[in-house]
Amino acid sequence: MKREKIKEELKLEETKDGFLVFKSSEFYHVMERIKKDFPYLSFITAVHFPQEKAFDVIYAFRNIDEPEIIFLKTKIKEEEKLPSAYKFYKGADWMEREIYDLFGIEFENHPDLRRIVLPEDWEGHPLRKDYPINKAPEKYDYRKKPVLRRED
Amino acid sequence: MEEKVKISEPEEEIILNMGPQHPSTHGVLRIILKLSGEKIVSAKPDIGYLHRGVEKLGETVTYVQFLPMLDRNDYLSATTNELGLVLAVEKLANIPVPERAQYIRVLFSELSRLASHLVWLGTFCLDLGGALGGGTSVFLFCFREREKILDIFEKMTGSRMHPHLMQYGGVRYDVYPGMDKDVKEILDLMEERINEYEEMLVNNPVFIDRTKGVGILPKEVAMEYGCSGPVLRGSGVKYDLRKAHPYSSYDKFDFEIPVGENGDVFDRFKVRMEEMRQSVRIVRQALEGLPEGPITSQMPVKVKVAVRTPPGEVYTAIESPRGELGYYICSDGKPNAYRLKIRAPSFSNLSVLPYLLKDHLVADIVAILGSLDPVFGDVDR
Amino acid sequence: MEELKKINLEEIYYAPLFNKFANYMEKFPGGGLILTTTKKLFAWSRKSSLWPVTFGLACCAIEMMAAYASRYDLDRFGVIARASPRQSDVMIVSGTVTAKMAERVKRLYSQMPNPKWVIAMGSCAIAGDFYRNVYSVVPGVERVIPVDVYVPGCPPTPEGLIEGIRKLQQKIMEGAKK
Amino acid sequence: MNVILFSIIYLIVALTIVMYITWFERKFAARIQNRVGPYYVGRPHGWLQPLADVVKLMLKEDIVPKKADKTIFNIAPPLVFIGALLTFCVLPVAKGLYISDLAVGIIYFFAVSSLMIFGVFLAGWASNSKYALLSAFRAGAQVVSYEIPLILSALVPVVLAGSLRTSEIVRAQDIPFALYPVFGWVAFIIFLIAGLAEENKVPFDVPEAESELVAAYNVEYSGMKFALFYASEYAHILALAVLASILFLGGYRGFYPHVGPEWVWQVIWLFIKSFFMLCLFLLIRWSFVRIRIDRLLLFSWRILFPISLINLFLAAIWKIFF
Repeated sequence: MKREKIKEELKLEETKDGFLVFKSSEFYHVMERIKKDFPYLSFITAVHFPQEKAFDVIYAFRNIDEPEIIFLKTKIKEEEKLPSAYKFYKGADWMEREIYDLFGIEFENHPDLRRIVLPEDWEGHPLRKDYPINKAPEKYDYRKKPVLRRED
Repeated sequence: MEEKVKISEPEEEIILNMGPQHPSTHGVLRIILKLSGEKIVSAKPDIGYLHRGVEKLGETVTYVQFLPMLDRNDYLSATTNELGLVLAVEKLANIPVPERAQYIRVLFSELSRLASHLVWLGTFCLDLGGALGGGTSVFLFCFREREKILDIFEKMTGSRMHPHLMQYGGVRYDVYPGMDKDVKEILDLMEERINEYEEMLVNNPVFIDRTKGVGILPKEVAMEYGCSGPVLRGSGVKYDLRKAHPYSSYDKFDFEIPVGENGDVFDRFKVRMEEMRQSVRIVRQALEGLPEGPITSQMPVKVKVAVRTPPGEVYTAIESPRGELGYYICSDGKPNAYRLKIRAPSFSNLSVLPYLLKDHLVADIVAILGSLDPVFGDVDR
Repeated sequence: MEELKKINLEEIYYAPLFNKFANYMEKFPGGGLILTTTKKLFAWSRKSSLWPVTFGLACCAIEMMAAYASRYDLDRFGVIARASPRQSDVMIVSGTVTAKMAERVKRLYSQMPNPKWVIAMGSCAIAGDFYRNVYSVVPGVERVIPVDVYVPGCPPTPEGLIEGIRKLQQKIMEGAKK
Repeated sequence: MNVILFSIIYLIVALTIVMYITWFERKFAARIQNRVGPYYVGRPHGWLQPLADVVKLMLKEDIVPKKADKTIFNIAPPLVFIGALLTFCVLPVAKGLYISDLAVGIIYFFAVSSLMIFGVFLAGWASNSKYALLSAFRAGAQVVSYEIPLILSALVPVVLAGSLRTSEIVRAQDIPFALYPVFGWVAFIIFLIAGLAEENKVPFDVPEAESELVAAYNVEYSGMKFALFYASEYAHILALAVLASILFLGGYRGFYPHVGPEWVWQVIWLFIKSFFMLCLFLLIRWSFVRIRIDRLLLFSWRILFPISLINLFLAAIWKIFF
């Protein structure tokens, strides 16, 4: 199992659900090692913990030849930045932009870090836990705008 | 006619804004193109015109409430959407699934794969031929067949497109009497028609000319971008989650994974056509081997907090018609997810678009975009 | 926003030359009779060739496409899709309108020449459906552009859309009677 | 006076036919696609459909985009329409029934029908829309490439008949096709292909590619101006169908009993032949996929152009020696 090998080589901890935890300072080192055995980037996502003011960023990679999946996890503070995985996996481009858009995590060395699904002038990051579901900037808040009906 | 045409480079570049309202963007995609004459210098897709905040919604409503909303995500194959979440929650909460339910799930997943690929074939040809052109005919033929599949869905669940068939621990409806006859009729028809369409298109020199050697996606790039499904297989990677990590008793079925060679538009077309044939095969097996027994391990639930998961994290992925559709759930023991991430196949498949479009002609945009088969409910979520 | 509110029936039955002509006609004996028949003819021609702009947003767009396709065949009613908003009469808003899309919908609507109509297809376009509380969704397209006919359903079946188009045709014909 | 009256009748009949070609095409396409086509607007089979479309388009608001070049924007549609209508001048419908029997009839036909592309180009330029501009570029490139094979193939019957007059060409064909050996057949096929391309019809509709360029050069046109573009397109199809039947199928000549006035039979024969040509055009149009622009131009220059040139050359030699 390549996963076990990587776990031992990089001395990563494992959570009870099988996620390998690494420190964000070792990012490049870890990615370089992973790229060798897991060339397929499945997804990147984040989870917000408002009490701890922290994010879990989760990476999932696949090995195609011997079907296997590996999950990596790193914890960062809200104001912290994370290096971009674009250098290793081109697909990280859009995935990181999505996280930047919805969580507000910034990625260093990303080629084009803009909002991806929301308009450029949107305020706030909706998937953060302290963001209410129906909040929108005034310009885009159509709930308060009047209903238009034709006079017949 | 084989060699590439050299078009002399004009000095000025024009910027063309394609979409979001455009007949062939398969929904609401906007592409900002930088053109030099007819050649594309760079392409920047702009997505998010159908961003409905499904992930945020998944955190606020319970699992039971959330399931029907998922139908609207990848709206061409609603059943596979549900299947993904149902499997994830079942894995986290350890809910057993009777074998009959598993077979019904497979049966309807494959039927919706057929329906989805039919829509893809129709719209793909529509793009190649123009809405007033020869492509329209294939488009209408495909929709004619799709109606027949939707009739089964309607008879079974009451809804054509969004059946809400799955439930945690099984399925909500048993097969109705006489369904096997209905389905077999469609399968016989489909086998005939798939061959007919493929012959019609592959023997057309213009079609070959427009698709062969266009939009080549190498294996390594496809993997880096996280492409999955027919796009990955078209590039020659033999990888199918149904075989690699079998779920819902897919390991009991006998089918093959079609693979392409060059990774161009034509290969992706071929792979999808072959996949339709394999789907027909799987549906036949599922009908024949449908075991007796209960269809759900839990009573049909009306209470919205009926399903709870223990705290923990889980990720399951299934092979939807578009590729790897995964659900990552981070739970804190409540009847709703703390964080619900949908790993959308169309999102990753579409992200390869700027790479593919570069140095192609304007006319190739529609062919390449059509071959990726994005669904914007899935891309934007 | 203000401009859109002002729209009334006068503008819907837009025909500047005819309106000028109509003022003179009414003064002649029998002119009124001719006027009503001409009005009817105009309304008939409008209802008989409703050209929607090809504009699909989400799931409902697939059912809209199914309505154009062989089994339901909207062409029977003279409905054919045009790609350019300049040449279309009716906009079928099929799917969820998001905040990012709302401006485009409005712009598209303003690009259509008068007389023009809007059909809101599906629960999302009518009132936002599941998504009405979500940050990025417009709860009903009627907050952006005025709507003539609402077709409920999630998504409405093609038969539902056809019924909506029939209702719009009725509405156009009734407009001619006033 | 007679000529003017005749021209007016001729034009009205031609325009009515053009109107009904749109209806016929919709029905034709519907049959191919397992549909019904227009049905409810005027029973039976939606025969009032084109009328409703025309009246509606006339009543639509006329929009001129703010940044468009207004004069050129307004001139372009009538220019195209007039260009399409003028082509009918040299097309005889029966022996002695024509508006004008020009000595340079064929040349006149192609000269005037090129006016159309001129108008398309102006429309594309004046609309101030990039889609329209791209479409105009494509249309220009395509017409330059396909006009030459079209004219070269039309010259084959001219050479064989020894006249540029359309009536002379008809007279020279005692039995359709028999007049022309292989050259005529080759020329006929090239004429069909190049004619379709000249028409901007599928599979050569690259300037109008709806899935790429939305609605092409008429993307900004609404109401009656759009209707003019639409009508001229179909008028040009009709003109080409009639020309093809005159050049290659023996025009108004045919076998008929000598009962009643002769010209009625001749008109009927021409109608049947043109109708056949029209169906051929429509059949091709509704059963092929669009060709990409670069392949399209290459196809003309590398294949059609040399073949038509050699064909014309051989036809000329044959004419001299036999």
